[in-house]
Amino acid sequence: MALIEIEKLSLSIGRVPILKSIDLTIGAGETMGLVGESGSGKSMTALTLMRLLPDAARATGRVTFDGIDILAAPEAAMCRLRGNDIGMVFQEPMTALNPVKTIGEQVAEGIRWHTGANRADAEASARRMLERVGLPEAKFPLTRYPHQLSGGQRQRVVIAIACALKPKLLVADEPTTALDVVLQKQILDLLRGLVAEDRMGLLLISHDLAVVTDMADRITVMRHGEVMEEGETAQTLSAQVHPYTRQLAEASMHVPARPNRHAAQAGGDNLLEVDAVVRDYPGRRRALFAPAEKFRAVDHVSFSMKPGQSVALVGRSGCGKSTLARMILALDRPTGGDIRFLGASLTSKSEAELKPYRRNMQVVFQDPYGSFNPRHKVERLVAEPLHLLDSQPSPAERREMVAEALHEVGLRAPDMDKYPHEFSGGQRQRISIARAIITRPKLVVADEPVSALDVSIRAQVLDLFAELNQKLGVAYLFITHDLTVARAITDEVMVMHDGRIVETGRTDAVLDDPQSEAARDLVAAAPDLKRAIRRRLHEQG
Amino acid sequence: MIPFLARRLLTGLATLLLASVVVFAVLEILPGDPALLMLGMNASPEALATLREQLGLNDPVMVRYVSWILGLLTGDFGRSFTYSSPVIDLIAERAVVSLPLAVISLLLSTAIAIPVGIFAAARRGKAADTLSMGAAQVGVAVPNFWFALILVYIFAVWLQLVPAGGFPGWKAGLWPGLKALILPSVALALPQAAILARVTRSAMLEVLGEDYIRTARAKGMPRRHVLWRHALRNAMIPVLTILGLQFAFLLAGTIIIENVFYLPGLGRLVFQAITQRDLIVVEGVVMLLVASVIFVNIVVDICYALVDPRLRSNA
Amino acid sequence: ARTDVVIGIVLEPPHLDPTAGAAAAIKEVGYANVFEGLTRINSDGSVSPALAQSWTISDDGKVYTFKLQDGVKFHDGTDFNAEDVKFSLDRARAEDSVNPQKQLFAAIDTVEATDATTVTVTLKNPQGAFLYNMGWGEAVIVAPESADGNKETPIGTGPFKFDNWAKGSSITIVKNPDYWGEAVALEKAEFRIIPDAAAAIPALLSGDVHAFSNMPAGDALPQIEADSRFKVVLGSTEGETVLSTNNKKAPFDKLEVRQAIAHALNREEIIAGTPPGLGTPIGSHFAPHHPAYVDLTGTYPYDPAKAKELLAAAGFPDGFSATIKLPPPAYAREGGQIIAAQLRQVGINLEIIPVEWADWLGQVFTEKDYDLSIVSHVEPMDIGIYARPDYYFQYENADFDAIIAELDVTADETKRYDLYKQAQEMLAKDAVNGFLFQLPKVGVWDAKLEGMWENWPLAVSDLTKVHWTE
Amino acid sequence: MSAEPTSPAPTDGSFVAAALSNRSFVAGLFITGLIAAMALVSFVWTPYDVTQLVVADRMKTPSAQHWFGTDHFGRDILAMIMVGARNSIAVAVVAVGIGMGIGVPLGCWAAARGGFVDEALMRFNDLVFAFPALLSAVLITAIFGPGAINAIIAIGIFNIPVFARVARAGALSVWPREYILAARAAGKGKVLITIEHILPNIASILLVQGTIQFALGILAEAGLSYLGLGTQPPMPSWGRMLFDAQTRMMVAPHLALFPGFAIIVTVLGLNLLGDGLRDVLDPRLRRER
Ligand SMILES: Nc1ncnc2c1ncn2[C@@H]1O[C@H](COP(=O)(O)OP(=O)(O)OP(=O)(O)O)[C@@H](O)[C@H]1O
Ligand SMILES: Nc1ncnc2c1ncn2[C@@H]1O[C@H](COP(=O)(O)OP(=O)(O)OP(=O)(O)O)[C@@H](O)[C@H]1O
Ligand SMILES: [Mg+2]
Ligand SMILES: [Mg+2]
Repeated sequence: MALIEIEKLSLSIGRVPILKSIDLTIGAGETMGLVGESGSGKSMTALTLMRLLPDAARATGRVTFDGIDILAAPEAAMCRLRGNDIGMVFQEPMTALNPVKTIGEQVAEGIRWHTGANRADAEASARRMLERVGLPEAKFPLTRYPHQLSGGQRQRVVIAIACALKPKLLVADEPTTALDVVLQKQILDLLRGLVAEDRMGLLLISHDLAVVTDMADRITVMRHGEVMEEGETAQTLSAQVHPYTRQLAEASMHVPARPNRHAAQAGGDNLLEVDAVVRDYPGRRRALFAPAEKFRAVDHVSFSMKPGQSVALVGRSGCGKSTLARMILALDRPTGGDIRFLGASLTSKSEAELKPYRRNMQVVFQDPYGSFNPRHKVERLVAEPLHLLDSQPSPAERREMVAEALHEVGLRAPDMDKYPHEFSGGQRQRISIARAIITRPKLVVADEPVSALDVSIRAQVLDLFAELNQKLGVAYLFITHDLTVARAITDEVMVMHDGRIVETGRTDAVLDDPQSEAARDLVAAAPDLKRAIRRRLHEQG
Repeated sequence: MIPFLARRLLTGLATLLLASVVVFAVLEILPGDPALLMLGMNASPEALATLREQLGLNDPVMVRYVSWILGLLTGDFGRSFTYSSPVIDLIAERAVVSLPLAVISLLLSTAIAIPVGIFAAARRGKAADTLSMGAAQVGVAVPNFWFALILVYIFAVWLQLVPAGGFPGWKAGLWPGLKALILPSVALALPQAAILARVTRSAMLEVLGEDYIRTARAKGMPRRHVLWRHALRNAMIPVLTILGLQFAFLLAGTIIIENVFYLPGLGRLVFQAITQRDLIVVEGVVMLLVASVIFVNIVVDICYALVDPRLRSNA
Repeated sequence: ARTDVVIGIVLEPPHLDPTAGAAAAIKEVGYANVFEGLTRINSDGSVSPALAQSWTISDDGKVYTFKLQDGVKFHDGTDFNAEDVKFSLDRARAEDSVNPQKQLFAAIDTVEATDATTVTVTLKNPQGAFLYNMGWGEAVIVAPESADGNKETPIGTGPFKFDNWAKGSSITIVKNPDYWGEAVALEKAEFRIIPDAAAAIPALLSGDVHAFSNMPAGDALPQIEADSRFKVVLGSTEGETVLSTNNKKAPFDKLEVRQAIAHALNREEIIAGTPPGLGTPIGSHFAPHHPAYVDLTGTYPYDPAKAKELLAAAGFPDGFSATIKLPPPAYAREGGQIIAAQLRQVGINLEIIPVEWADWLGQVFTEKDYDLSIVSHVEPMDIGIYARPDYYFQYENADFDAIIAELDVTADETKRYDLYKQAQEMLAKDAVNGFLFQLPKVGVWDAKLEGMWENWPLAVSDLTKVHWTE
Repeated sequence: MSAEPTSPAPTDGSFVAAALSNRSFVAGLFITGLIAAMALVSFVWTPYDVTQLVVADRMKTPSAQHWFGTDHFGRDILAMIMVGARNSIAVAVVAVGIGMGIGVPLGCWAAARGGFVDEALMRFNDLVFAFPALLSAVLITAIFGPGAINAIIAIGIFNIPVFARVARAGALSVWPREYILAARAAGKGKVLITIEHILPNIASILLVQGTIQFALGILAEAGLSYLGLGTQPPMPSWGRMLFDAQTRMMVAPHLALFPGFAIIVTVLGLNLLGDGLRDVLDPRLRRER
């Protein structure tokens, strides 16, 4: 008998239908992957299992867990279920823990509540559980507070809480999206281990097909609150019977067409030269009058870029990628070293002197929403860098130029009179690119430009980048933690680790055969859909 | 924590020093001659001159400032012009009225506001929430002196349950003293409670929307438990901020209420000293109040750190 | 019957030594209760013996020989004798004295303690009011041992001893068991300080306070009067309330302008609109209860048309603008608004400037930087201030000065009255100030309380005769 | 007290719709509008002349001639409430204006410059906050004399650090936004960025704070007038009316009740308006409803 059985589950919030007749079953010891684009209702399905839905939500249908009708059970019964028989891990490790309670308290709390154990016993079990998730007593005593842990460590605590009482079912809602690939791999391995040891059922929610394929025995594909397809993972993904499944899978593996990819490298002078750049941040002060300790975010980084070249900067979270990007953009001054752009040093120039250089280098950021002033219309947003031109265009000319830029990124001229919130995520990122190219720059720095996007939209945006690189000859510095992206559109890759560049080379060369340890870790941890499917099929024989 | 406290104390002292300059400078430009006020309309010029000399009003500004500051450092606040007793004694006499008044009001408003705020947050959107927040909304709008007047007429004049004002002194016993403080504290506390209840509610609502509340619920903790064990402590930060501000207000902001109830408190003392140009008293009391505001802020900061471990290590 | 009483007082004394401070509140608490003088002034204004049981005056009116009470002790147990009297009077008139009424002693030439119970005072010239003067609060007798501490712990010879002063709150005095004279009925009296008019009413109504010698009852008075629990006794005070006018400042230096103002003032309305609406109209600077009083309210009757004519004659057909500085008491702040409204009717636009006492004393009284103001002059028999050079009215009239000078050396009653009369008329004619009304004394106390003063020749709360009827 | 800027801009029609469906906002707007209208009307018309004293008619209870009765000088209380509204509003508006006009640039400057300027501003704030506000207002009026102008200055001074703090906190949370980086990459200087990006994004929290300070200003003016330090006669003000009424509570309670209610209703209206605005402008809270 299945551990959990969802039949014809429909859900609406207010008058908006969110889920439409969902069916889903998970057996003991089985891992079910739930995939689908953003907003497809994955989280709502998970919350229904816990009955932690928003107040206004109304669910119909049947959800049975271990013979208990979840939708009809009284609250007290649900309280007994939650944390005891069903555990849940959420996406955001930074905020999922109560900042004012020690991790010991938080893990032990559920144990005491459900088993009635005394404090000492509960703490002992908490201790064991934390050890199992890789937080040994010696380094992580129970008295630690969440803020004293890193993101990955916090996520381990959350998993310890969820698994403390060996639940029959573990629901993990995007448990690794906030973590970098190396951490993601560790956490996924941990989950896999727990499932295997305790024969838990696992509902793993992710928008990353590769991750799910790696983990799940069966997969459910959702879209717009409906189940599109359901079946054995490898088969479903390799057969791609349902058109939407195919669309997802293709988008996940998408590589933009780039006919003359190495043409640029032939060019002569360097566009950008970074020479032994260092950036220190003031650290924490240890004593009242002691000088603040320095934290070196970027440590003697040197490299150069040719016009039209597309370079990836990859590395784990916090290794200093964004800091380096900001210095290249002259938004932040290096502590030491020199940055030359178009032959001139940027490091000592005033804002006014920088103007002609700024015109030639623009930026695209990760968050397609946060990079716009929400109070401005698209015209004004896209036209912002025109401020850098020596002669200001007339309003008519401005509209002309904005229309042109919008056209180039595949948007229409009338869109310029809308506000950013009237666009989808992918469209917003296009606007952001339009803004970056309106002054016809020679270099565009893109800091994680696609990591916030759904796979299908990401594919489109990557295509756009590739196309612009071809058409306009713009050089890209592409910052990403996603090796698939690096592989897809860059010629060269630099691997950064703890503020240093540890490896540089042709993209495929480095990614296929990493030399440094940091690079090897990265590559090993990076989820890869093709490889995962291959492995799954292989395992099944 | 310790370095943080030391830094806090240092900036507090610097603020205090700056405040002393401001206070002294302000009182320098305050028009009016204290000696004339003391001796009245018929005073002879010689008597006036003698008195001015006695009060030290003829010394240069800097000399007076320095000697005043040096006095303060040794605990000598000087001698009141009008009362001719040491300022420190006057302050001590008044503080035993003002301080209990402030503390009682604060306790009262906290005791009312925090449960109401939590209750309203827990029942967001329900009738109880709407009703209590509606009342709070009106409470915030009521001027406390007006409310005090109404209270006096109802409870002192009409029902004769409590005195209409005045303070018998603690020597008269604990109960008579407390009885005299009942109406003033209620008048002070209710509008404050209204503000505090609103802050508590919105802080609770904010916290209840946090991820870790969901984590706690996912652990199987019932709502009530989550409310008290997980949400409340996190919601305390904004509540503490307001409490600190309110306590600071209560220490000196009671001038009006002390007038309505003719309580011999610090607010009245300084108000009266200002009108009588008893500069040394004004200086002393203002410095004391400024110091206590700074002190309360430091205490609030310590409370923050007690409540929130994040502030303990990296402040 | 009860033996304790709570008396409401409006102002808190700055200290309790009547010989060292002008504040009326010092005397309100201490006079006749804690401190006594050689003579005392009674509620009807008459002078009677106090520490001096009798006296003789030499024929030339210059030598006063006082026979003192026997067996009197100060509250600290020290004996009272002639030396104390000599000490007190010498101290008050000394060079460095800060006695606020130093002029009371100006006439004294020498003081001698003839024996333990006899004091001889020699004057420089005869002074008609000397015995009266010796009854003032500033002329009380203090002991050399305790004189310096009187500000905090007053030590006198009176029927009550100082007990406690909770600053800002109340002053308590208790019965002096060793009193030399007739024992008082009260065991304990508390003066409770209630500075706010608004607070006084509920304090009385709620029974917190039993009596006010002069209650700031305002418009609530009828209500209190109607309440059988209380007795309201209206009496007179020495407070002439005047619209002080800067006689040297244009345009008030013109007689016509001052006359116009006098015609424009409607005393009835001013009194009615100044709570409790019970003032006695006056036409000059003199207390109506005094035998020498002349009713001069008709000198310039209310007549706005006449006022306008006079203004036109003075060269202000369209009126003019001026300021009026109002000190804090209600009679000034509220009366001032009515006066401003009345003067506006005749074309004089007044800008109202409220000032604190400190500013009033500084700007108006000392620097004479004002046009008009409203103040009650509460010193008894103070018509002489108009003759003072440089007084803030800035009135100059040699004839008037001559009358006052003559008064000073005249002891004969009828002659004195005649001079007073002339002086009053002169001030009224010259319309030196706008003469408004005599402040009433609004005595309010528990109906079962007896012995409170009905009138206020001195602003004091003499409790020696006060007792409960049940 | 979160000073987060509100991101998604309800700048279009949806703002009006959202606002009009918010009960607090509508009620607040209605009340505030009513009071403001009353104040405006008082410039051209009042039932009686408030400078005209009719002593014979003093302290009449409400009647057909005098809807709210008359005061101790026989003035019509309704007329005084109308004119008083004008004064209360004027004092509060100018005081808030002073606070905003000085505080917001200061706060923005500190946030943009950081370092020493920021530190200096924070210390200045500490200093002002360390002085009990009412006490300092009393001192200020003691120096410059009581009156509406000085009340404005006294209240205004204490608004400066409030707005400086709110503006600074808001600006600090906007500065690290990516669109600010984008604007800097577009070569815009701090001043331009502050004007174009920071201010519009903190405008709503400033607006909300503005209504709160406005309400507090009205209470403060009433308090000062009640101590006799605010608006001076013959100009009526609500606090002044309460001051005059307190000795007459027994005889004519309506003297205290009407101005008291006027204050309560106005402050209530402003607070409702502020609450409503916050709900409408802050989508995070809106979501919670
Ligand atoms: N509290 C809520 N009130 C109203 N609508 C909501 C609420 N939470 C989610 N929704 C809506 O429900 C739908 C499904 O949301 P859900 O969070 O389940 O998506 P998801 O598949 O988890 O997406 P993502 O990958 O972005 O997490 C979305 O359209 C979302 O806008
Ligand atoms: N303003 C700052 N002050 C102090 N430390 C900082 C600051 N900005 C960044 N850092 C630290 O510098 C290091 C590098 O940060 P950076 O943002 O460059 O990392 P990143 O490689 O872009 O990471 P991610 O992939 O998470 O964006 C991090 O450890 C970060 O905590
Ligand atoms: Mg989700
Ligand atoms: Mg980064």
